[in-house]
Amino acid sequence: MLLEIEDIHVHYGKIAALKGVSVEVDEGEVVTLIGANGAGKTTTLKTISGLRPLTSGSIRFDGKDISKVPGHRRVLMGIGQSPEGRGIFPGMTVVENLQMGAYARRDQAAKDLEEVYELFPRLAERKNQAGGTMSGGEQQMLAIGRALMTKPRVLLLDEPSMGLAPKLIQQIFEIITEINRRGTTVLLVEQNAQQALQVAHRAYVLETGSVVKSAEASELLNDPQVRAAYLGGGAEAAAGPGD
Amino acid sequence: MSETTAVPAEKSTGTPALELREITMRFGGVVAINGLNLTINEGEIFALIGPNGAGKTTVFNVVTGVYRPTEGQVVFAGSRIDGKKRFQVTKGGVARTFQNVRLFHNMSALENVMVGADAHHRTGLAGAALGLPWHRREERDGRVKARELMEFVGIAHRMEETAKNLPYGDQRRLEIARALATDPKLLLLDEPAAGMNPTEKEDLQGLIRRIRDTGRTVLLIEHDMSLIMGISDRIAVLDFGQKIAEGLPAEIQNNQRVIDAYLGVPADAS
Amino acid sequence: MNNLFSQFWPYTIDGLSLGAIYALVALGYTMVYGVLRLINFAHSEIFMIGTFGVLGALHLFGMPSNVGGFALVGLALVLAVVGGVASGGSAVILEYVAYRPLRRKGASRLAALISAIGASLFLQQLFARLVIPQAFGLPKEKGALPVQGHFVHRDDVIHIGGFELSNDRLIVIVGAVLMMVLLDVFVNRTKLGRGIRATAQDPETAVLMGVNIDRIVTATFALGGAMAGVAAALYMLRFEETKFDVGFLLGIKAFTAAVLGGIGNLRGALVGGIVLGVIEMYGSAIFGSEWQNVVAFSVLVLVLMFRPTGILGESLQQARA
Amino acid sequence: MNDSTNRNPLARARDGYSSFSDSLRDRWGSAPRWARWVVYLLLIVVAIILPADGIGSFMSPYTDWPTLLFFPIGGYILLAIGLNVVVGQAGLLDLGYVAFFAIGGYAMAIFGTKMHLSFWEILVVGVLLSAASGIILGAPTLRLRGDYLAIVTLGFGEIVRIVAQNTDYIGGPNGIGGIPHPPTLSEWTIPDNGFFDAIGIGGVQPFKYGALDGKPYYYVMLLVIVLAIIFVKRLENSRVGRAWASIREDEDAAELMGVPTFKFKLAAFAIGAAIGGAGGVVYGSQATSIIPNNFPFILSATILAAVVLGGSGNLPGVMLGAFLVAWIPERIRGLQEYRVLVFGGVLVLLMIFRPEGLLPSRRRKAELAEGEGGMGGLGAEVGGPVTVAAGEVGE
Amino acid sequence: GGNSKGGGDNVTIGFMGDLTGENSGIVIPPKQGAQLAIDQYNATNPKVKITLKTYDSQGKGEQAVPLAKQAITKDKIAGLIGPTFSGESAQADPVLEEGKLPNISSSATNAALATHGWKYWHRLIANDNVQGAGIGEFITNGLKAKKVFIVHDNSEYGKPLGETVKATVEKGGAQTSEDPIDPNGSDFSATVNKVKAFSPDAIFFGGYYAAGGKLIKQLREGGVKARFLSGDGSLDQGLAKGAGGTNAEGSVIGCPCLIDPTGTASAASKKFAADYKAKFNADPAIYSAEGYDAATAFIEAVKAGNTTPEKINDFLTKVDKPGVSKEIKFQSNGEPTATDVYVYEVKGNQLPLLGSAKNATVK
Ligand SMILES: Nc1ncnc2c1ncn2[C@@H]1O[C@H](COP(=O)(O)OP(=O)(O)OP(=O)(O)O)[C@@H](O)[C@H]1O
Ligand SMILES: Nc1ncnc2c1ncn2[C@@H]1O[C@H](COP(=O)(O)OP(=O)(O)OP(=O)(O)O)[C@@H](O)[C@H]1O
Ligand SMILES: CC(C)C[C@H](N)C(=O)O
Ligand SMILES: [Mg+2]
Ligand SMILES: [Mg+2]
Repeated sequence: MLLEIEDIHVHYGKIAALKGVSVEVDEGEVVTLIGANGAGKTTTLKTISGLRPLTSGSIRFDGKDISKVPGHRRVLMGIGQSPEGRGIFPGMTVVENLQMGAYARRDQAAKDLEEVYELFPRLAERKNQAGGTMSGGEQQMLAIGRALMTKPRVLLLDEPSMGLAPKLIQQIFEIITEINRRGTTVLLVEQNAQQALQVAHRAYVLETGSVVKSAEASELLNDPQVRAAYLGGGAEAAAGPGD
Repeated sequence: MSETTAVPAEKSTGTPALELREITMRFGGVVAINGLNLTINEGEIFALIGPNGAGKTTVFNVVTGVYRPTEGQVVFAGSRIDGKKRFQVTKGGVARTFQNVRLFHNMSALENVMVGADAHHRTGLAGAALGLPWHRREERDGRVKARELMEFVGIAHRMEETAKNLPYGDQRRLEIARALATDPKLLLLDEPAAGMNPTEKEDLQGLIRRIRDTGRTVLLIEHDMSLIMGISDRIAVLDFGQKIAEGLPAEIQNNQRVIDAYLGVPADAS
Repeated sequence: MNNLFSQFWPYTIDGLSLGAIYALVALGYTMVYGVLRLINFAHSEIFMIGTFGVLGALHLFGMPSNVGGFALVGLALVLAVVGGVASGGSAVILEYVAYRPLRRKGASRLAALISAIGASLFLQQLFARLVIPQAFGLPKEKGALPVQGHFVHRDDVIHIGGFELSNDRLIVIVGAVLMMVLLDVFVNRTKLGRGIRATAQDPETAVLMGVNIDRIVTATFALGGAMAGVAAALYMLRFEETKFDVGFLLGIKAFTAAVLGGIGNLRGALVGGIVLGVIEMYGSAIFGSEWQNVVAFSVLVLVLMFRPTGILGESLQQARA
Repeated sequence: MNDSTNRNPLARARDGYSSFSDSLRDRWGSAPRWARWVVYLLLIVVAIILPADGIGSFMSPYTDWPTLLFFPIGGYILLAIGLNVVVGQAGLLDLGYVAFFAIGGYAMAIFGTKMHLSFWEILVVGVLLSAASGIILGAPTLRLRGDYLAIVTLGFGEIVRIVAQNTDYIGGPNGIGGIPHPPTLSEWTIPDNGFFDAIGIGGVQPFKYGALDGKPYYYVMLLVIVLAIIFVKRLENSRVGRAWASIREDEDAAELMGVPTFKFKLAAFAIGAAIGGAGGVVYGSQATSIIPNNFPFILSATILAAVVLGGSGNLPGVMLGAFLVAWIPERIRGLQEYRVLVFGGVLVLLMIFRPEGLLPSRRRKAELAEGEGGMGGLGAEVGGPVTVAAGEVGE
Repeated sequence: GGNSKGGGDNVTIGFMGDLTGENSGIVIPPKQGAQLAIDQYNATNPKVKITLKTYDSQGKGEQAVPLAKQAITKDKIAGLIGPTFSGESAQADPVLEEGKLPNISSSATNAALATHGWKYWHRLIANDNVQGAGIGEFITNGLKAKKVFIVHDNSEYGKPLGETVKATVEKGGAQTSEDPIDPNGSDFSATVNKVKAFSPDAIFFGGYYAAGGKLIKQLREGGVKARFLSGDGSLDQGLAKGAGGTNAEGSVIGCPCLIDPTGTASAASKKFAADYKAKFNADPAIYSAEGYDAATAFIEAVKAGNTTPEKINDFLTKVDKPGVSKEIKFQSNGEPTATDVYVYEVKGNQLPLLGSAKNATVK
């Protein structure tokens, strides 16, 4: 297992956000976490990347216990993240934001920069615009592009499709498949469960801080309970006007 | 200018609530909105869609007085509101939510809504300091109204919680309740469904309808096509700050320009 | 007014050299503010420690006398290093003791501000009551007295009509501008500099980029402190005297300069410092020295009324969208 | 608080204190109205017998206790209440608050010595004048955000002091002497017998004002403090208080929700200034002479420290903070020249120990724990020496 | 309250002044003078012993006022020497007056202090009107200066003194200009430039030596060669030290006091100088003798059997005894009777006496 999360508990002050979550991600997989608002998906990702301390439990990466390793060192070890809320450096230009992605790398990142520009031409157009003045979706592209620049072994994506236009959403999921094909492991958090399950190998369902279900993605896609709760009862029906 | 013409939908009364006339908004070299004309009628749910960076949020910012348009006029309920102070715009009957939730994080949910309700209260310092009856009545009314609204948006059980501790979806609802508390005639919702799962989106859809049914006009930005197609009376599509299409949902769905610029595939294909 | 016209160059040069010192001290405020959003009130004591470091070194190795010419440049370089190390080092310790625990707890900036004020009082008194008496062999009641050391031989190096520039002022001005340029290049061109800016704008995301925040904060304090230390060396070159509270007024002025230029903006610190120094001098010439500080603060208010984020605006971190 | 078992005793003690103050607050919040009134009354009775010698001998072995109670303790408390409106409630950082205190003091001195108004008249005039100066300072500068405002207020404080120093009409550096005491209201003496003597206030003439007996002044200060508390408390629980809170949280959003932010910020400034001015008037009448150097920047800083130390935004906390900040340096006078040194160190330690203040408001506590726009994110990383204590770290 | 209200066999006399601040150099000597007098008295094994209690106001009014209250209400002392500076006196004296505590300042010279009709206030030195006039006359007569630049530190002491000197030299026909400085500042170059523009023959500084030294240094470095003069606040070696090198050389300092380390003035003065040197291992300095004399006034009162503040104050109205520095005798407004002003010159580390301001000259 590349990433093993074992029975972690995490608190915000007195509030327990995670009450014993265990998740495993194998090298080369795309794993997705789905769940309602406030289920603890973001918290799980933040805990993996070292932004939240554990109350108990452990996180192992590549066989090593990293529960106490500071966040920046985890990045060096190969854990990259595109955070919820995008986390754009508002006063840095688009290029500088992207370069920050390569902060922890020793090798040349010029080629990757070109690739990101290819994926998101808008970013190339706006190279020198301050990150903070980009539109919501543009920022989302920037955040994903920047995460790609870290060249991680496992990439944590927190709702990458949020705020993106439909056309781009399709593209994002294509990109995820593509980078996975090239060897990057992905842990994906999505509200857009339908599409997430389509690109993922396996999935976990979180509810109020606990894992309530885990299975092959395709299995969940057809699980009636999951469909009802997370894929929208009338996922197809809702396309037309009226209920 | 767009070549499409506005088709009044059957649900609207036909009287314009909000009119944007030749609005242009420039930021240095970036032209975020370019000569935009838009008319939203009273009582309709009007959706504004378009690719990322098309200028949708900027429209909201211009309407609510966050930005003063470089050119053009904003007319609301018959009078110009561009150049007015932001709080005056709100008092005048325009309220909004934000693309990135902006609650008063550390106040309780109820207090957040009460701040909205205060928009129409008059008590000044003296009234509050002396505890005049007028003031006490307003306080009571505000509280009652806030409670009702929280029930209305479906988060009555969260009343006393600190706003930032609410799950994201509830925060969005709370933002809506807060905006409703200012008693708007026109409600602007900026991607209210972002971060919600499909089930929650369906609930939201119902909520937006109920808001419209209380006699308010709703202007909505969303990227979720099933939601948009499900509830909008009319839709306008922006691209590069210009209106590339306007019309009924069914027309928009099949508009080739919209598909090329925005949808990628026809909306009902997903 | 007459004074200003008849003594225009002296006033201008004095303003520049005063402003240069303001600017260097302002850099420390601006850097720490940019990263931590903290008005580091104890920065004035970091400066003070620099002056005593310089003075202590002079005492330790024997106070030279009448150093002029190139020897003075050399001495200035050595003292700048001494001051830089003393101040930079103590700034790092200060961060470790007074701010880091607060950071760990996610304290508010207000709490940190009070900690800074406490640290400022503490350091002042520590020097007045213990360090100065010990290091300079004074009775402990006398630690509040100024300590002097006279070593500079001043003469005019440039002399064109009314324009006279003395060697010490020249070193101060050139030294300050040089340091500023170095720091600017460092912050904008190096990786550590980029890390500083990223941390300033969004520390949490910076962690996700692999930035070691503790190291960045340490570096920020070290750099800002070192600048104050260089300022302290230049200050000693000019005034040859210091006491436990030298930093107080100077610190307030330097912070004013930082704000005037646009806090968080390194170039703003330079501009703000120079503008403030020159305006203070002109103001004194016109209204009398008793109005010097009133002029300084009034100019600040005026500038901010028209440019609410200072002359050059913010930069290390910008208003979030 | 999580997992307190593997924490050191100090941290546990802190948690204990924290949950104790929480439960106290809960009980207070749910207490019936009459119970609260009983507590209020008790508090006032305690305040009245506070200057008693018996208490003083413990509280203040080095200086005259009633005088100390009047100023700095009473004075700081009043000033902290005023500054709390600006900093704690509206979230505006004011580093020049002493200016309003000075304006009040000078109002007392000028109107008392040159126009011969009586203390009570001047109290009104002084309060109005300071409120007006708050508006004059605020109107052009409240557009500024955050620390730009802080430095401008600091500058304002210095400007006021230096102008006083340079203006001969008000005595320049000599200030103004011979400020009249308030007129004696009554020669009435608290009977010097059993009961009153036992509680230590026998023989006091509470309505006769002289330079030496601090008690009558203390009662005036007490009265002003109580009035200020009532005033401020009512505002806090009203639309005004909510508006301030919303401005503090997100000014843009507040304005977009219909809050006239400028007006409310100005009001906060004016009210803070008025309270500071009242403090100045009372102080001036007792000091009999004031000079510009009575109003240094460090006093602003000290009051700010009081507010934050006690728990910015929470009135009882703020008052506790002011009390400590005024009292500790006097209580440790025995340490002689080391007392400021110790005081500085204590400030740092207290902030490290309880960054949210001793009695934080619940709202503020959350905010501080979150470290909004503050240093929170800078400690957000796991690892480092105090890992576990980072349980409260926000994002 | 329980303390003995004097009257026992111990009386406490206070000394209040700047004992640890940056100008403490001119306050420690009078304190030592007072200490010497009291120790000598106690050594005679009198019936009523006297204790000297010090109050460190750091020269600041806001610290002096509460200390004064404390001295009256808590420590219940019988008399106070001090406060030493004019500013703190202006603030603390009204309290002493209301508290009916007799006080003798050995050094506060501000003229206005005598104008309040205070009954308990006294001082043992001539005021700044006398001092300023003396120095002013010396500038126009002794130095024959035609252009005089006045600098002062904007303090309660420095400003009026500077202004008196200014008025006096103007009366003497000199042209003047003026610029105050902030004594806490470090850069006086604006003032230096103003002086240069004016190019005076003499510069008078009203203020304390800590700032005075810095000022001289910057004036000399700015190329100003005019003679520097100052008042009692600068009469300390700290002035020359602060000025550095020989910058202060030849400066003239006035003082309404006679410093007489060699004991040439009188036998009493000689004995005092010897005793002082023996006790403190230093020559008497500024106001040592006045401190000694102020203590002597209280000692005389106690000797005459007065131990309460009231009675001691009554005694002070009548006291008339030759002291070390001058006759110990007060006018009804509390001012001393003697009014001599002396000038001293800075010579290396020393401050030799030039003579009386009226007739002294410099080379
Ligand atoms: N800063 C915070 N302070 C207190 N509680 C928080 C904080 N952030 C999150 N929580 C709480 O922790 C729980 C888990 O939140 P989390 O953000 O991980 O959920 P999520 O699954 O990512 O939800 P969403 O889909 O809305 O992003 C929620 O109950 C939330 O209210
Ligand atoms: N203050 C600003 N300065 C410079 N450019 C800006 C500013 N605000 C917006 N823009 C630019 O204007 C364009 C329109 O932005 P806007 O936020 O309105 O887009 P949007 O349609 O809401 O997009 P999204 O769906 O991604 O939220 C974008 O390209 C953005 O980068
Ligand atoms: C000690 C003295 C120099 C004091 C000075 N004469 C003053 O009045 O303040
Ligand atoms: Mg989330
Ligand atoms: Mg948008």
